[in-house]
Amino acid sequence: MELWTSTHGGALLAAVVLLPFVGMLLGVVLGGRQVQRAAFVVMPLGLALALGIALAWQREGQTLVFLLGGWAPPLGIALRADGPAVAMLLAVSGVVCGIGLFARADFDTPEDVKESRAAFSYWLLLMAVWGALNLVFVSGDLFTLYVALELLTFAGVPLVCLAGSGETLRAALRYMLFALCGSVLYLLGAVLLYGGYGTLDIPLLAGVVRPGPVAWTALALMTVGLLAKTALFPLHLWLPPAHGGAPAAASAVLSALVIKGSWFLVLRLWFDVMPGVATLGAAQLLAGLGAAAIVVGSIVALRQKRLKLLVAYSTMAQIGYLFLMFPLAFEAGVLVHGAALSAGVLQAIAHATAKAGMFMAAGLVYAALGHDRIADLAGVARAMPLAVLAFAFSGLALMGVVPSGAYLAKKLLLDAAEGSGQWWWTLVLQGGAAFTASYVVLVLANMLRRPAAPLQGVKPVSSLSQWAALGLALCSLLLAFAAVGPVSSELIKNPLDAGELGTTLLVILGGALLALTLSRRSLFAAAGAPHSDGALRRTTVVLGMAIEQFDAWVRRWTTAGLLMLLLVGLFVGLLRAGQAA
Amino acid sequence: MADFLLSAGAFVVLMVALGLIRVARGPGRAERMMAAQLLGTGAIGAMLLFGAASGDGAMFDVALTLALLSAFASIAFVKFALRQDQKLPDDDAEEAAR
Amino acid sequence: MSFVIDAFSIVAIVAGLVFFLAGTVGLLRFPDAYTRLHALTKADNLGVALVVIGLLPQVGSVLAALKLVLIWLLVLLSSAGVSQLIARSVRRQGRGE
Amino acid sequence: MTTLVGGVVALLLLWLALWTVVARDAFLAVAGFVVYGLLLSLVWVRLAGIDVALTEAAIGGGLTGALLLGAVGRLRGTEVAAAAERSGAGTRVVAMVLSVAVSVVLALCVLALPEPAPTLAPQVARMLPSTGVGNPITGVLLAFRALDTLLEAIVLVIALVGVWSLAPDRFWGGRPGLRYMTDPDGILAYLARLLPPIGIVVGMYLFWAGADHPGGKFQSATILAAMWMLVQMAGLADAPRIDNRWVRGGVVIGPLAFVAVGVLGAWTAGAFLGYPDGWAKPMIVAIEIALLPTLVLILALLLNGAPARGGDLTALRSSRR
Amino acid sequence: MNVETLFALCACALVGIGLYGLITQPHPLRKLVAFNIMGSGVFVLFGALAKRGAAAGMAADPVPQALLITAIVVAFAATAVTVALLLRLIESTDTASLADEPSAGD
Repeated sequence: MELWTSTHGGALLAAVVLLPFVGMLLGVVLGGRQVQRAAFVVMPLGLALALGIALAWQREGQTLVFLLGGWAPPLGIALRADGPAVAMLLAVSGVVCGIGLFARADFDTPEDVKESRAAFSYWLLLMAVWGALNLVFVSGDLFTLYVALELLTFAGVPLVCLAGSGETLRAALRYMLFALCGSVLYLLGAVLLYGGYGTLDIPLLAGVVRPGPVAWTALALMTVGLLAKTALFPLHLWLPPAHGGAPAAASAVLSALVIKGSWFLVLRLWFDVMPGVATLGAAQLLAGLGAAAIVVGSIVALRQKRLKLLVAYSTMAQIGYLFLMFPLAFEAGVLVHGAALSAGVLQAIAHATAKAGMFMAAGLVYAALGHDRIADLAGVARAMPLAVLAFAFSGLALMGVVPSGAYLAKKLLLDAAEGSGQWWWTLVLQGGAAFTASYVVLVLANMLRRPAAPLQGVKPVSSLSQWAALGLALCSLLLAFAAVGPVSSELIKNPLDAGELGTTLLVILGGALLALTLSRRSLFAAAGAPHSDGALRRTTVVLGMAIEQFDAWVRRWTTAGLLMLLLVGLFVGLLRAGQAA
Repeated sequence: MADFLLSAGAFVVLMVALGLIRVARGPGRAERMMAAQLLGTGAIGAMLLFGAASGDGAMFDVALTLALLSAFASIAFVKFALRQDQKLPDDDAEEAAR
Repeated sequence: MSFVIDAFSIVAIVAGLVFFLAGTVGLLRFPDAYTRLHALTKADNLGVALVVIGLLPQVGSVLAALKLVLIWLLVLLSSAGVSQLIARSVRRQGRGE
Repeated sequence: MTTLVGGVVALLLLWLALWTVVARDAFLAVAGFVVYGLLLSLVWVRLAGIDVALTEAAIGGGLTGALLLGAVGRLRGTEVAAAAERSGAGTRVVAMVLSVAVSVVLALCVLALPEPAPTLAPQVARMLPSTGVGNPITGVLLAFRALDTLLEAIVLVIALVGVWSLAPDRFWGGRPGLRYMTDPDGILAYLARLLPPIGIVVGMYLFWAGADHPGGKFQSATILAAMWMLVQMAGLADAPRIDNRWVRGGVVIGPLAFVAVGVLGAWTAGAFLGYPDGWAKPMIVAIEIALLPTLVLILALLLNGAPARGGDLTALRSSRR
Repeated sequence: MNVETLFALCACALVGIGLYGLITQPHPLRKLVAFNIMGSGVFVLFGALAKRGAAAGMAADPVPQALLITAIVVAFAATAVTVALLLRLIESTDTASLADEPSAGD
């Protein structure tokens, strides 16, 4: 395989990175209403470029490579697109377009204004996020990837506080400082690798990196730095307020897209840069953090009073899911590109589409009602069926109901867990679905409830936005069909097949049980009515509160900082111990 | 000669480093600022001596940049830090806008 | 000849170092802000000046010599201006004695 | 001898860093940091990184220092409140132990690095002639790794958009930061009239020298931006309105021209950001000339901060609506 | 010990010092200063590694030095964005605390 000469179609990679940036630059100079127009010109073009890359990749039958300026690594920089990169490029283009359609209503420049701050900033930052993500997916150089990470941070942080309230500013500042800390750790790792091996090119590094103090420390530092940016438990201190406080169209970008950048980079590091350095023990730690994220995130989500915060905590839980595939991707002690990796990428895409749809639906509810208190959502289903349907579909997609992308991912991971005898991940995978189901059931139960009095003063919301939300949710729900090419179609069963239906029902039932026992307010209690809890529920409520307290403690800056250093130490230790064994 | 220049540079660095005690002790912001100014000058002097010792003329460029930027930083010091008691003009504008 | 030039450089530079020493000692030992400022400007002006004078015969090119003189002028200028500003702010705060 | 000098500088650096981190209040920390930045350029000189020393002297000490000093002056009473959140002694001990552990692990890695060190210097030396520039760092920045430089310009634009986006709606389109009063004593104004011409000459000299000697557009742009800020601080000129066409154009001209030259390269040399034979130097110079105004503008505007006065009246109306 | 090893070890200590400040100092501006110290530690380490790579008549490996210039400019941009955020936060809430607000109801 040729990784150091340009292939056919390689120039498309440079184009797909630069297009959003050029759109952004033109937007700055054009200003006013033209910014939005520039964004809407860039979107179809970017989607077309991503499709072009996918076609070129299929035709070439190998990784696409483009050498910038014709300079070959290690001196020059190469852009490369392999299978996961192509999949992510396509998915991100689709999600950006969906979010763009949704945001048209919220971030329109009013007629009587030359230029509005929020609209100007939003569209420019959206394009910046897109360009930065494309760069993360195709860049083959660790330092360029550092710059891409910073681009992503600088574009992501202002999105948090577009509304300008004190609470969102605080969330943004916290995000910024923690993310900066993460990028410095990443850069430190890259510096060590350069010192040890004299190159930053990924395939070149992969060829020369040997297990040893330098490689262990570099991998540990970079991984933890990226985890801080991805907000994997216990380094999630910035995520809930940031994602829960931003405007819906911005939350969708942050939750569905921005965190995928640093996650993808962890993937690159483990699978492509240092597959021989990574050890099963370290991967178990990574997935263990993921499992903890699922449990803590889901339970705290159940205890939220506001819908957007619930969705934010759901993101925290779903991030945990994205890390479960690491220990399942080992074959004979080495990380390999295989079914588990495909499952991970599929999971990320499924989450990107579903979570974007979910945040949009929550945002629509908020816009229509003027609040998003979960307890007061009764009657929303009747008032805005499209948004509620979008929420329900996103929820089903996240739970992993056939034929959603998450379903297929779960299937692949379950097979891998069985194949490698790691039965405990089977438990986590199945239990995780029930946890996801729990908060979806909780919200839907509240939305579907008959209101005590008919809902008053529901503001009309843009129908385009509703359809955009529904569209993304449907994409996620039907994602498995899109993956039929690379994976066998036998994996996709009829959703009404007895076995599948049984599993789905079991998951929903488990979720309902969890929701019943752990939610803040009993599901049966009508809003405002007095209600006495049974002994079991009293115990579980105490448990829920304890976990909420624990989450609040972990999210304190000092705790998170200390845990970050502790994790670096743990990773170094596990990488070392694994090699010795 | 090079050794002499090098040790002279080290001496300058050591000297101005002692001045850092003023940064720590104060008592006022003016004293800290003076110590910073002294260190800036010292760094320029040391840079000149090091540059002459190594025979690399480009180090004079660094000293030149340092001279310009440390002047800038000193002025920022005076402007922002020593006049804190004065009301910032934009505060009034803010109040009026509210 | 080169011995004479070197000797001249050494004498000038050592004199400059003395002023740096004096500036530091003054800054540390003098009792109030004004006198400390006085000590500081000695290091700024004379310390750098003597070092520059000492180095002038050592550099080979006219451009480098020009740069040296420019650096000295810059230090002189900014030191004079900034110490004025400091002194005024000290006076305004009614501190200094 | 060299090691002794290095040791002195290293010890000073560590002491200053420690002092800055534990200093009593934010002003002291920032004052310490400015001094730290000055010392750091001495370190770079010792490490044979004249280009980096220039950048550090200009950005690390100068611009970052001014930025932080400006922030210190506007903290209002927040420091007192923050002091109440100070972590307990136990936490501090744990943090210290863990930080020291990280340092030790890093130090062990440094000592375990291979000998002789891997390096790309021979490859740079071999390929540099084809770029036509004599300064290897300029060669790396604008030929071999031109993408990084382009991205860095884009990073700056995004950071600027981010800073602007923090403005209150009513000030959108207006002028950033403080309106500095004219200095009553006239000393500042005097300095601000005298220093900028020298700064411009030095800046242009560094820009011109950058092709073959240490220097280049960043260092030059930083000096020019500092001079502009000086003129602003003395009250001789005001910060520009952010909806000014020229400002908007200047902010993007560099990266756009960079992309255009890159596309030209794709057309003539067959690779994006490539240079056809014999044309490398003129194209590199063209990129640098286009980047210079962009860098000066963005660095100065980043120092100025978010728009804080004189917003567009129509925007005001709609935000009140 | 040669000068590059000396400064490399010094850089490791700087990273630790920065980390300590970043974790224990409550005020965001202090965290930002600590971040800058930690960042400069990483930069000095990279610079020392570049010096180790001196070869082919060059006093240091030019590739890390070029990367450093980019990294310094990026760190400045990060500082500028953070300062702007902090000042806006102080302006609108009169506090600079990063802790969660004691949640009152919703």
